[in-house]
Amino acid sequence: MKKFINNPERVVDEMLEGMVAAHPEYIRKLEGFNVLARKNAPVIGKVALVSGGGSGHEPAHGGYVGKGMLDAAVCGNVFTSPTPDPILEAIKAVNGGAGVLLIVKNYTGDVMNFEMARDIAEMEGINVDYVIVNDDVAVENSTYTAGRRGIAGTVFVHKIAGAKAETGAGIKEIKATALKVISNVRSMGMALSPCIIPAAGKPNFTLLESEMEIGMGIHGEPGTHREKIRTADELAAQLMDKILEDMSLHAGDEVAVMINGLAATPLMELYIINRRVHDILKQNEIKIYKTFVGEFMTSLEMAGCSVSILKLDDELKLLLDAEADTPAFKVI
Amino acid sequence: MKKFINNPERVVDEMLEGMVAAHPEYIRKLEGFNVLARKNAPVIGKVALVSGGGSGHEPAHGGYVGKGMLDAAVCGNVFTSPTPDPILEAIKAVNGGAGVLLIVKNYTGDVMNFEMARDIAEMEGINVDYVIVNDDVAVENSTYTAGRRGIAGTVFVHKIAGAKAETGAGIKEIKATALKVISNVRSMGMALSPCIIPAAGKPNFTLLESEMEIGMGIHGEPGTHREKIRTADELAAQLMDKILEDMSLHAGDEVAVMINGLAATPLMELYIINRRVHDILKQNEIKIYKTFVGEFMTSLEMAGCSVSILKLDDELKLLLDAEADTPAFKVI
Amino acid sequence: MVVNGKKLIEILDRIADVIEENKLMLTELDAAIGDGDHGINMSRGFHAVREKLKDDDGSDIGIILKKAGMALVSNVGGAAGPLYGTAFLKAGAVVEGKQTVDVADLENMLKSALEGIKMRGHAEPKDKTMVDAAEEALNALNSSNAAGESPQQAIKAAVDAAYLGLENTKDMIARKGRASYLAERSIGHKDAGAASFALILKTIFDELYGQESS
Amino acid sequence: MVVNGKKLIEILDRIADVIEENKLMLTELDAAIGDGDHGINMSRGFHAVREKLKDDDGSDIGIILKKAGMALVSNVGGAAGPLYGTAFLKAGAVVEGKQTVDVADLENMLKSALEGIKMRGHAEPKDKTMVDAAEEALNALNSSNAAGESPQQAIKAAVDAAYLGLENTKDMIARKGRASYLAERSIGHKDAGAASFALILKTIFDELYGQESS
Ligand SMILES: Nc1ncnc2c1ncn2[C@@H]1O[C@H](COP(=O)(O)OP(=O)(O)O)[C@@H](O)[C@H]1O
Ligand SMILES: Nc1ncnc2c1ncn2[C@@H]1O[C@H](COP(=O)(O)OP(=O)(O)O)[C@@H](O)[C@H]1O
Ligand SMILES: [Mg+2]
Ligand SMILES: [Mg+2]
Ligand SMILES: [Mg+2]
Ligand SMILES: [Mg+2]
Repeated sequence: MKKFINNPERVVDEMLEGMVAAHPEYIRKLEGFNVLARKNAPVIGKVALVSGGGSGHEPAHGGYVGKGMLDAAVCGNVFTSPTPDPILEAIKAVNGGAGVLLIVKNYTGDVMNFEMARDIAEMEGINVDYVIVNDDVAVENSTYTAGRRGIAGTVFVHKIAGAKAETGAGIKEIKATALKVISNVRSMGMALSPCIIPAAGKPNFTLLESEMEIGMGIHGEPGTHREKIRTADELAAQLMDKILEDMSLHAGDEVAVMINGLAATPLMELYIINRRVHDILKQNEIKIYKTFVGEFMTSLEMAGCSVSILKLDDELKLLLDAEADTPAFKVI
Repeated sequence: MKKFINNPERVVDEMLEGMVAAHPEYIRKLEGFNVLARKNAPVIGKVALVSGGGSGHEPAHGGYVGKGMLDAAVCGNVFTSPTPDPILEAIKAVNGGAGVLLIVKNYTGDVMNFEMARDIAEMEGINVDYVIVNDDVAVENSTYTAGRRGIAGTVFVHKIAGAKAETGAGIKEIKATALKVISNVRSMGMALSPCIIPAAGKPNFTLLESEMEIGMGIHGEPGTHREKIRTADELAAQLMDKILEDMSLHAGDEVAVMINGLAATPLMELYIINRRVHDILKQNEIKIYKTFVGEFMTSLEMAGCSVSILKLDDELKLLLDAEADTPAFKVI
Repeated sequence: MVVNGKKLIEILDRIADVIEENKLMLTELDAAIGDGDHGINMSRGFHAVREKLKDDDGSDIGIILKKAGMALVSNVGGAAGPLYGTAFLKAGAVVEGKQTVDVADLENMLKSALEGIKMRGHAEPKDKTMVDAAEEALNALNSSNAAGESPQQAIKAAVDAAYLGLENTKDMIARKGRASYLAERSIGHKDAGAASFALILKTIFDELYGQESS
Repeated sequence: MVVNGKKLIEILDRIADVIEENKLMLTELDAAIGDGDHGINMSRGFHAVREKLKDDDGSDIGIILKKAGMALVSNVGGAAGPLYGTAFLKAGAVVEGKQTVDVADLENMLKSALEGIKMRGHAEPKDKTMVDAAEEALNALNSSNAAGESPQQAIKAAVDAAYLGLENTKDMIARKGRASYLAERSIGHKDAGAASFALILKTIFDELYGQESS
């Protein structure tokens, strides 16, 4: 296992120390908990947004704490949902009296732990609500399963709900906006290589030099199936097919695009993917309002990418364009 | 070779198409040349900054084109300096009448090609000057060699000279500021894995699971020597030793820190490195004014990192804090 | 079979060791169709349980199990944390105030624990989760107790049934938890949570009756 | 030996093929102590030369070499582009207006090319660059011409000397170009630019006198 680490058991703690050291103008760490909170939290009168989940997805979620996005990020162990305790602590630390909205990615563990924390917080008299992001079209949605996963599309929820909260909107309105983003965003990913959980010390699966894993999540879990590797254009088309199949997009609709690198994939390759994604959208007469290319929701050192498409309306465009100032996501 | 590409010979062209598609609000491509120019270039009356070099270092340099940084980036083939033709074209496209300053990383090829372009541009009556960045302390500096390489510290030159140009300063002043940055910045890098030039199809060297390459450049070229891998803390100390040995830093001095990922290394690990770098600086009673952690000057899909330390004075602090709005580097 | 608080703490202590010894196995099961952290999570959790019970005087079985449940909720994380945590909390609730428990109590505790797991995770038998081990174990314990077999026989039956439940998960398509993302591809792999469940039950038996007789 | 413009264009054409055939070898030499693109760069450059000379009428050797030099400058990039480009431009400058060149011209051209390379790259012999092949070749050509040997003998001597120069780079410490970053570690590897230089010279000989006689 070749990593810049000291102790596999302490990677999250040490990472958070390094993050706080790097960005003291944005974030602080709650004493005794792996929670990054906005430096100036609680913002009195503003609804606070809390997200988080397992670590290993950096810059998600700590990198999105700041003006116009999150008020706190709860950082679990690598790929493991945080327990209710730090979530509760985060809720208490950022509640400015107007309530707290939790943004949770749809994984059994995340949902259960955030729900438990919400239950306790409500018993303590804090107004807490939550939304569950499930943008990953790789996984069949069904009430008989755990449902779709939340992946990179979550960052759009952070950005847009965060901008909404900044306008002084109430928790109900912000939740409605967040739910609108969730119902309008679809993502799909794939990987060229696995990743190594530091405490495990070896990869969860292996791929041949000629293979790729389609429908890859962001936890090193296998995807929906394996295929022979193909060209960037074919791959982009494959991901887009699955996304467009699941979205009701019509000629003239406007979208935001996110090409997300899982970590090891160079920006060069993400731009090559983006090129084809744009072509496909243009062929479908979809207007591209804004594009984000980079690493937004990673999976340790995995090579791979995901594409997210968010259908926009006037409200979402306005909120997407609103100023955001966080360590990892800035809109001027 | 597992990459999201279509044709190894066309990666740079396709990447640039993808970049322009992603960031039309910032950049445009010069017809027939692999040059990305500021959308609104030439900015009349402002000294224009042009940088560039081989591709494969994304977001450098195209990602730094925009307000407060570069006016154009010239994109050579992967790890190969661009020829004088596109450099000349870039100079002509962004010259707003106040002259053009070239920011060149110290590689034989880059220096020769930028010099040739400058010579031709001057013959055509454009006021062109240049600075050469050589921040890499891994390589012994000597007048009998090609000298030190330019690596991630170059991004500080882009940021600060870019901010200076934005103030309306003349080319001489901007050059003086750029030279001050160059004389105050030192970097050192290392790698855990090699990278694959698309057209070559295989790595330039191999490393055992237990080995790392110290003093790694950003072109897949071997470093100064090979060692057994160590902990993140030991590595950070090793890089910092070499950097501090070469800088005259005293207690109370202020610095900016850049922890740069070469591409495959996750942000988590960069923050773990940052943690130790901060500790070392604090032990030396050096004040840390600002820290940048991320991928600024990459090397295709290489796993590794570099640390850059920039000694600041009041002018440099002011310019570092000035607004920058580019696809890959934003200061609000 | 009568277990007092001190013995229960010893058993929980031993579970921490057994989970630690089987950390790799559990993690590998999870790696095949999940994210490969189950052993790591469980080991962290049961070490916290041990820590939490270090100074417990053993006077109240209910309190011991509640403390264990809280320690699991607060330290395991992921899916297993709330599930095992709830299971221990619920098991504790039905023996509140008791200084000792017998095999009838054990049946109640297991029943309540399983209800807690189902309530929290909404999983049913055949969803390829820890429920498949727990359900089989409870049924076997129930039948054996009803048939008037000895506590040793009853608990042995529960352990064997849990392992059968675990084996059965191999042929199932996962419908809950991370493995559900794999759909058909989850077939052929045993469920990690069912494995940890069977292991915990087996450790209880081994602590009560010795490993030889198992 | 008398070469006219048409023959020169044929030679340059053949160089493009030979570089293409040896692309991997040149790239591997560069990979060992540089960045592994020399073969790729040179191949791109000489294909551009071929393209540029496609419609040339062959009337002026100087113009042909200038065109080739410009094509190299504009298409090779890296260090080799300005260096080989300047070499061809300088070689062309000394035969401006000539319809044919002989072995004396060749000596002048090589001398001027080498001066151009040194002027542009500031390298000296023993810096482990293409200069080491060029310098040996020029000296050999010069001696052989001075001794009144035949053009074939003289050019053969130059080719052999270039390869000797190439061999010699193996034991040198690089002091210019990327390989210089490796310092002592560059010992034991031949220089890629010296290899392409020797290869180009050998191709000229082979085109003039046939491969058998070489
Ligand atoms: N909804 C559920 N109901 C019951 N058990 C579940 C459910 N979801 C997951 N599990 C169990 O949890 C185990 C996985 O636990 P663990 O790996 O620790 O958490 P995570 O899946 O969050 O990484 C699975 O093997 C399964 O037995
Ligand atoms: N300063 C110099 N003078 C002469 N030749 C040089 C110099 N620097 C590099 N070279 C030659 O250029 C070759 C490398 O060319 P190439 O790989 O195409 O460019 P780059 O080094 O920019 O990747 C070296 O093998 C060496 O022969
Ligand atoms: Mg997990
Ligand atoms: Mg090169
Ligand atoms: Mg798991
Ligand atoms: Mg090279």
